Amino acid sequence: MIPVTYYLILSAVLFLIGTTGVLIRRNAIIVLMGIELMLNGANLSFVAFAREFGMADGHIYVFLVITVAAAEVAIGLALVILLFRNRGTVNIDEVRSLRW
Amino acid sequence: MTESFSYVWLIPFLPLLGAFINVFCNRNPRVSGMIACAAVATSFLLVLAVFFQLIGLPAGERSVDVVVYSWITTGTFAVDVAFLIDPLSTVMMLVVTGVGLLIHVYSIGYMGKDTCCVRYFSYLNLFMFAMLILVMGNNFLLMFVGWEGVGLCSYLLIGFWCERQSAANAGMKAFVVNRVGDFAFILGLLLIFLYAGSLTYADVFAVDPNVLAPVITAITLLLFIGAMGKSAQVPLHVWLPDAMEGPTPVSALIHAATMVTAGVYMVARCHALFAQSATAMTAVAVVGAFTAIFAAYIAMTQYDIKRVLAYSTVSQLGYMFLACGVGYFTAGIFHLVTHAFFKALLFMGAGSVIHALEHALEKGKDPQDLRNMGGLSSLMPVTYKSMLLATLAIAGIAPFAGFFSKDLILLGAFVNAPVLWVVALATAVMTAFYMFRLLFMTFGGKTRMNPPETEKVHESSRVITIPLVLLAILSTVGGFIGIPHVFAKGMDRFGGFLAPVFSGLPEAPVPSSSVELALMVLTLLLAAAGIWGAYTVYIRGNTVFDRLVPRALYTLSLRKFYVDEVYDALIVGPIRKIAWGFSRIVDALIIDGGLTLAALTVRSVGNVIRYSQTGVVQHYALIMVIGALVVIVYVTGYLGP
Amino acid sequence: MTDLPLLSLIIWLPVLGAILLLFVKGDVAARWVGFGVTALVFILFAVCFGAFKSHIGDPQFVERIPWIETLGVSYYVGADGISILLAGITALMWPLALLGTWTIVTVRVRAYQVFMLLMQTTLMGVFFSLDLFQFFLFWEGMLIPMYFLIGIWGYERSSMAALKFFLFAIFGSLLMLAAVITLAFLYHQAHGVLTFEMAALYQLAIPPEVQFWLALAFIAAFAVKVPMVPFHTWLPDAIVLAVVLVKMAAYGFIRLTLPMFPDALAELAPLMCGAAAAGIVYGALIALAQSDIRRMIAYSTISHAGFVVLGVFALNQHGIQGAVVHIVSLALSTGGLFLAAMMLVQRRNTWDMEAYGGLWHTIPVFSAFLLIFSLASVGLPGLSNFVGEFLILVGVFQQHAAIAVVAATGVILAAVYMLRMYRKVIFGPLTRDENRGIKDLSFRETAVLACMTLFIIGIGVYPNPVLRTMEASVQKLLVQTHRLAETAPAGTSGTSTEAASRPVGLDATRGISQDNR
Amino acid sequence: MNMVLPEINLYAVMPQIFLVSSATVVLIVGLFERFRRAIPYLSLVLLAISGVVAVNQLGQDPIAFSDTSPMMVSDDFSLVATLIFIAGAMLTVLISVSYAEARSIGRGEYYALLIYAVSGMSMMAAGTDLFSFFLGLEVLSISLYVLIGFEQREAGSNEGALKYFLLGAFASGFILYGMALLYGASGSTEYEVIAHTLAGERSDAVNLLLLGGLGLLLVGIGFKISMVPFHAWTPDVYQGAPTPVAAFLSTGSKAAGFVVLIRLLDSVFSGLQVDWIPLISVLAVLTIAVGNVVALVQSNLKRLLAYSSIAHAGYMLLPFMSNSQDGSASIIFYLIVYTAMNLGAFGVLAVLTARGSTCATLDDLAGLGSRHPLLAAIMAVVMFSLAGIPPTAGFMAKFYLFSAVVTGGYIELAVIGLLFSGVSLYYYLRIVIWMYMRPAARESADATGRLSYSGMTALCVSALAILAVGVFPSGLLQLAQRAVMTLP
Repeated sequence: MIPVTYYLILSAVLFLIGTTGVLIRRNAIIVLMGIELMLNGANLSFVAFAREFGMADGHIYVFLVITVAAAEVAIGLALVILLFRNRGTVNIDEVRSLRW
Repeated sequence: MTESFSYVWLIPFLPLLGAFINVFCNRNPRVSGMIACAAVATSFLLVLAVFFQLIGLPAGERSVDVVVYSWITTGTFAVDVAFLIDPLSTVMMLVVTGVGLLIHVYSIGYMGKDTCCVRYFSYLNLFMFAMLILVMGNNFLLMFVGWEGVGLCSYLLIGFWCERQSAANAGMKAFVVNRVGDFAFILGLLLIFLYAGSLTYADVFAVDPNVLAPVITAITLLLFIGAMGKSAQVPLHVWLPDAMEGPTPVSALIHAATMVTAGVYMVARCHALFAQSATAMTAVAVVGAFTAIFAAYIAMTQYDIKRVLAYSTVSQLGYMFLACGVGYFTAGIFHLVTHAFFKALLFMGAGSVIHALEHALEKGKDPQDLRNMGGLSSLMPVTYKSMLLATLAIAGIAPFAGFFSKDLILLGAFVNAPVLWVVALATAVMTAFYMFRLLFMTFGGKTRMNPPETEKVHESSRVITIPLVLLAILSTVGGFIGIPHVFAKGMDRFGGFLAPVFSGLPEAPVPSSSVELALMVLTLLLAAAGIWGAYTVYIRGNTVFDRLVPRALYTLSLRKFYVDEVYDALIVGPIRKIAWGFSRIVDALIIDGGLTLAALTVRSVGNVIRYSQTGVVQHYALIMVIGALVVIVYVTGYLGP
Repeated sequence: MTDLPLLSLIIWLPVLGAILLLFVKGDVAARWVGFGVTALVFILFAVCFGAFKSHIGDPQFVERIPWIETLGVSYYVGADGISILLAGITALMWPLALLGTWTIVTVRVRAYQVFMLLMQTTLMGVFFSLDLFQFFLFWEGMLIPMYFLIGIWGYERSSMAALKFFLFAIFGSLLMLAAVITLAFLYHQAHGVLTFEMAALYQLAIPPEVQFWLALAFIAAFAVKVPMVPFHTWLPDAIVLAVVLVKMAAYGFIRLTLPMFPDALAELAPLMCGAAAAGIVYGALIALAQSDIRRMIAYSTISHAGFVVLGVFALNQHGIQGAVVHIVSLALSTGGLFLAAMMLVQRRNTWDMEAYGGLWHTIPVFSAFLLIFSLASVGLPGLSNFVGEFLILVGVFQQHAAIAVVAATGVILAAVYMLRMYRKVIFGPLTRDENRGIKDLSFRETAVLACMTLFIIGIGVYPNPVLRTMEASVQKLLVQTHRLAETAPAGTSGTSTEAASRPVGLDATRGISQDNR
Repeated sequence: MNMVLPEINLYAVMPQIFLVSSATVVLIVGLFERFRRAIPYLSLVLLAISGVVAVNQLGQDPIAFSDTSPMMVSDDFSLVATLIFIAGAMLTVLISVSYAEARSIGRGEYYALLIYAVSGMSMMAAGTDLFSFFLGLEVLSISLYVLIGFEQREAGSNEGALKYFLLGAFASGFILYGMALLYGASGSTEYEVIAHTLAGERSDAVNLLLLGGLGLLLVGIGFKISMVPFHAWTPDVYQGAPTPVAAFLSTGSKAAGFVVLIRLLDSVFSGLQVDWIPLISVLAVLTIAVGNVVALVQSNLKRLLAYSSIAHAGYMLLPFMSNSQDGSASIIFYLIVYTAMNLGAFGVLAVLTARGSTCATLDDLAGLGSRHPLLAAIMAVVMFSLAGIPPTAGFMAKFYLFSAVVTGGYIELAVIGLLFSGVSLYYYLRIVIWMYMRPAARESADATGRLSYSGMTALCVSALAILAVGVFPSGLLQLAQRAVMTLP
C-alpha cells in the first residue's frame, strides 16, 4: 500500500501549483481555478491524514470545504462578470485604478 | 540705640514719595519742581539731624544698623533691608542730599521751561532715592539695589531727550557698560556669600582673614571691576563722556557729584577687604593713577565744554582711587567731597553758559563748543566768578578745597608709591592746564561771537545763580574741614570724623613735616606752571606749544585714543556677528533645518513604500507568498535536536 | 481649614464654565463669562491660599477618590508650597490674560474662551496632582487646548507652528509615558501592588543605571517644554504659550525628576546645569539679532528658562526657591511684555521693531509699562526677576562656580537686547506718520498691566512671603532627594560631599539639617 | 461501523443562532419593497436582541456546544467578542442608512449580509475547533466579498471586491492547508487536542507539521488583521468599498482576526512561544512602521485611515509578546475602543460623502469646523483619540496596552511603538488643522447641508463613548479582564 507521505507530497505539489497559478496567470477565472487547486491540495492531505488515523472527521471536513469552495466560486464568478461589465476585461493586471 | 535712629528710613523714602507724587498726582510743571525740592530738602534736614546725633555719640559707638524689614530669606541666605549709619555713610548722605538739593533748585531754573519737566523731576527724585539706598544700605545686596537703581536713573536721564538718537544711544551705552561692571560685582557678591556666609558688611568684615584668604584677591578685584564700571575708570570709562547728552544738571548731579563716586565709596566701604589683598590695592592704585593721567591728557584738547568736564571728572575719580589704592581712604573720601563741590559747580556754571548761549547763538552753532565762546566774563559775571573759584579749587591752588584733598592724595602716593606720585603730579599739571584752558576759552580773551549774538547773552536767573554762589563758597572754604597736621595739629576734623571707620587699617607712615611742606610747594608751583601755560596759549595766543608738541600726540588726545573705535571693532562688532551667525546659521539652518531634514526623510520613505503599492493584485499576492515563505522558513527553522 | 473640596473646585470650575459657554450667545457675553469664571477661580484660590499653612511641607487640602482601581489609579490632589505658588500665578494670570486680550481676540471668541478655560483646568490639574498617572493625564490633555490656541489664534504660520509644537511636545511626553509605566511596573515588582502615587514612587529604590534612563525620559519631556536648546525651535512660532509651558515644565522637573532619581541626578545635574547655562547665552545672543519683537521675546524666554532650569538642578534650597520665584516673575514680566507687545501690535499690526520708534511722547503710559517689564526681565534689583536670578546664581555658584559665571553673562546680554528693543521701539525720533496716530492704553489695558506691575514690584521689594510659603516644602523635597542619594552607593548629590571641603560650608543640606532637628 | 451521535447543547450557540436567523429574517423582509425603509431599524432591533441574548450568558461557566468534541463554546471571551461585533454592526447600520439611501444600495441583502458577517465573526470567536473557526471565517469573508462589491456601478467598489476576494480566498487556502498540517500532527482539529499534543512528547515530523501549520495559520490571520507583509490589500479595498463597509471591515473583521489570534497564540500555541515571539515582534514593529510612515504621505482620507488601521493592528500585536492575562485583556480593551474610534472616523466620512465621490480627501474637510461644527468636533475627538491624547479613550487603551507590553519585559518594543504613535500625530492632527485652520477651498464633497440623523446619532454615540471611556475606563477594563479570565 502507498505510504501517506506520497499523498502529502502530492498535495503539497498541488498547493504549490495552485499558488503559482494565482501568481502568474492574468485571467481572473484561471486565477480562481488556481485558488481552487490550492484548496483541493489541502483537502487531499486532509483525506490522507484521515485515512492514516482511520478516522471519519477528516472526510467530513473535506465535504465541508468543498461546499465552502463552491460558495466562494459562485461569488467569485459573479464578481468577475461584474468586472467584465464594468471594464470589458477579465485581466486582473489591468484592474489597477485603486493604488498608491 | 537703634530706636533713636529709627527715622532714617524716611531719608531715602521721601524722595521716592516725591517721585511718586510727581508721577501720579501732579500734572503741573511749576509745582513738580517744588515737590521735588521739598522732598530732597526734608531728607537733607533729616541727614543733618542724623549727623549731629552721630556727633553726639562717643566715637566708638558711631556705627548703627537700622533694620527696616527682612528682605530675602532662604535657608542660610538672609538679607535685610537695613541701613548702616556711620561717619562714612553720613558723609555720603550729606554730600548726596546737600549737593543734590542745590542741583534740584538749579534744575527749576534750568529745566522749568521743558515740556516734560514733571518726568524730569520724578527721575531726579528717583535717583536721589536710589543713591541714598546705595550709600545707606548695610549689606552688599542692598547696595547693589541702589547701584543698579542709580544706573537706571542715569540711563533714563541721559536719554531724557530720547527723541535725539544720540541721547538714546548714549543712555544705552551707559547702562550696558555699567552692566559689564555689575557682572563682576555680582560674581564678587557670590564669592563673598560663598565664603563669608553673609552679605552684611558687619559680618563679612568680621570674618577671619584666613577663611577669605584663598579668594580675597578675586573678591576684591571683582568688586573693583564693578567700581570701575560705575566710576568710569579706564577701560570702562567710555560711557561717561557720552553721558553728557543728558541735561546739564544731570551731569552735575549724577556724572560729577554723586553716582560716579559710588565706586570710590564702595571701595572705601570695603577697605577691610581690600586691605587684605596687596594685589588688589596695587591694582586700584595703578588703575586710578593711569585713569587720572589718561583722562587728563584727553581733556586737554576737547572743545565741547561738557566733555572737558567729563574727562576731568574721570581723571579726578582716578585720583580718588589712587588714594584708596595707597591706603589713604580718608583722602579718597575727602577728595570725593571737595570734588563734589567744585565739579558740580563747574557743570552748573557750564550749564548756565550753555543755557545763555542756546538762546543767543544762531542756528547750527553748537552752544557747547568752546570755540563759539570767549569773553563772557563781562556778560555773565556771577557765573564767571563762581567758575573761577571752582577752577582754582580743582587746579589745587591753596587754600581752595581741592588743594587740601589733592595734597593729601599726593602725599599718600609719595609715601607708598613714588612712581604713581610722579604720575599724579603730572596729572596735577595737566589738570591746571586744561581747566584754565576751559576757563580762558569761555570767559577770557575777546568773544568769538558776532555782535547780534552777544547782545542776547545775559546772566542767568537767580534760581540758577544762587546755587552757583553757594557751591562757590563751599569749594572755597570746603577744604578747611580737613586741614593737615603740618599747619595745625588736630584741625583735621574730617579725618577725625572718619577715623573710627578706618580704624582697622595699619597706620600709614607719615613723612617729616618739612618734606610734606616741600611737596605742597612743589605741587603749587607745578599747578601755577599749568595755569601759566594755559594763559600763554589761550590769552596771549602764543603758539609755542603747537611747535613743540608733535601732531600725533595732539590727534591722539583729540580722538580720545580711539578707544570707542577699538571697542566697536573688537567687541561690539564681533558680538553682533556672532549673534547673527547663531540666529541665522546655528538656529535656523542647523537645528531647524536638521529637523526639517529628518521630517523629509521620513516622508520620502513613506512615499517609496506608498508608490510600491502598484494596485496589481498579483503583486500583492506575491508579497504575501514571500512573506509566507519567510514565516514558514523562520518558524520551522527551529527544529528540535 | 474649610471642608470644601477647594482644589477640586479650582481645577474643575473652568470646565463648568466652558460647558456653560457652549450655551452662551454673542462675543461680549462669552468674554464676560470667561472672565467671570477665571475671576471666581482666583477668589477661590485666594481662599485656599489664606487657609494654607506655610510651615507644613506636606501637601494640604488633600482629596483622594479611587478612580481606576484596575490600574491602581486614584483621583488624588493636594497642594504644597511649590504647587500652590505656581497655581497662584496661574490663577492670577488667567483673568488678566483674558482681560488683556479682550479686544485683541476677535475671531471665534467663544471658542477662545472655552480653550483658555480648559487650559487653566489642565494647568491646575498638573500642579495639584499627587498621582503620577493623573499628572500625566493633565499634562497631555493640556496639549489639546494649547494646540487650538496656537493654531487658531496664533500669528502667521500658526497652524504649522501648532503642529510643530505638538510633535515636539508629544515625543517628549511619550518617552515620559514609557518611563511612567516602567516606574509603576518596577514598583509593582518591588511591592506587589500597582500604584502611581507619587509619594510612594519617591520611596522606590531604583538601580542607578535604570534611573539614568528613566530620568532621561522625564527630562526629555520637560526639556522640550521649558524649552531647552536645542528643543526650542517650536517656541518662536508658538510664543503665545511660552510662559505657561515654562511653568509646567519646571514644575515637572522639581516635582518628579528631582526626588525620583537622585543617583541619576548625580551624573545628570551638572550636565543639565551646563546645558541650561549654554541655553541662557544662546537664547540671549539670538534675541540680540532679532528685529521681530515676538521672536525677540521668545528667545529671551528661552534665556530666562535657562535660569529656571539652572536653579532647579543646583539641587539646593537657594537654587530651587530662586527657580520658583523666577518662574513666578517670568509669568509676570515676560507675560506682561508679551501682552503689552500684543496691545501695540493690535494698534499698528506689525511685529517689526523698525516699524516703530519715537513712541515715547505719543503713548507715554504704554512706554512706561513697557519700560518696567523690560527692566524686570533685565533683572533690575527691586523688581521680581532679580530675586529669582540672584538666588539661582547663589545656588548654582555653590555647586558649579564656572557655570554660574557663564550664566551671569546672560545678565549683560539681557540688558543689551532688551534696551536695544526699547530704544528701537520707544526712543529715537518719530519717523513714520502711521505712528503718530497711535492711541495710548485704554483704562482696561492700563488696569491689567498695572496689576502685573504691582506684583512685579511687590515681589521685588518684599519676596519673603513667597519664599516662606515654599520653604518647608522645598526643604522636604531636598531631604527626599538627598536622603535617597545617601542611601544609594553612587550617591554624590553634590552639596553633601562638597560641603565638607567648603570653608564656611554653605551647603544646601545645612538648611535642611536645621529643619530636621 | 456504528457512530454515537454526540450530545449537543444548543444553548451554547444561542447568540450565533439568533444572529443567523435574524439575518435571514432581514433577508426575507427585504424582499418586500414596502418595508424597505424599515429594514435598517429592523436589523438594529434584531441585532440588539441577539446582543441581549449574549449579555444573558455573560458571567457563567463556559458551556460547550457538545461534550464529545466541543466545536464551539460560549464563554465570557466569546460573548464579549460577540458583543463588540454586534455593537460595531449596529453603528455600521446607523451610518449606512443615509449612505445606502443616497446610493440606492439600501436593499435588504445589504443589512442581511452585514448580520451574516457578524454571525460569522462570532462563530470565529466562539470556535474551539479549527473547523468552526474556518466556517466562521468563510461566512464572514463571503459576506464581506459581496458587501464590498455592493455598489455594482462603482468600478472602484467592484475592483476592491475582486481584490479582496482573490486575496482572501488565497489566504483561506493557506489557512486550510495549515489546518490540514495541524490535523495531521495531532489527529484532530480541536484546540485542546492540539495544545495537548504540543505539551506532550513529540517527534520531529510532528513538530515540523505543527510549526508549518502555525506558520500558515499566521499568514491567513495576518491577512485578516492586515499585518505586514499581508497588508497590501487594505488601502485599496478600503478605498473601493462603500464607506460604511470599509468602517465595518476595519473594525469587525480585524477584531475577529485578533480574537482568534488571542485564542490561538495565548492558549493553543503558547507552547511554541520561543518560535513565534521573535517573529511576531518583528512583524508587529514592521506593521507599526509601515502603517504610520505611509499614512504620513496620504491625502486620500480612506487610504490614510486604512494605513492608520494597519498601524493600530501593529500596536495590538505587541501585547502577544507578554503573553499574559493582562496582555490579552489589553487587546480586548483596545479592540473595544478602536471599534468606536474607527467607526467614528469612517462614519464622519460616510456622512460627509453620502453623495459625491466615495473617497474624500483632506480638502473636503477644509473649513468643516465652520460648516458643520458638530461633525468637525466629533472628528476632532476621534482624531485625538486615535492619536492617544487624554482625556480620550484612545489614550487609556494605549496606556493599558503599552503597560502590558512593559510588564511583559519588552520595554524597547513599547518605546518603539510609542515613538511611532508620536509620528502618527502628524497625520491625525493634519486632519484637525484642515478642519479648523483652513478655509473651505472649493464647494466640497457634501452637497447636502443637512446630515442624516441616524448617522449623527451613531457618531455622537461613539464620540461620547470615547470621552466617557477616556475618563472612566474602569468598567470596560474590568469587562476586558473578565473576558480573558475564562481562557484556558
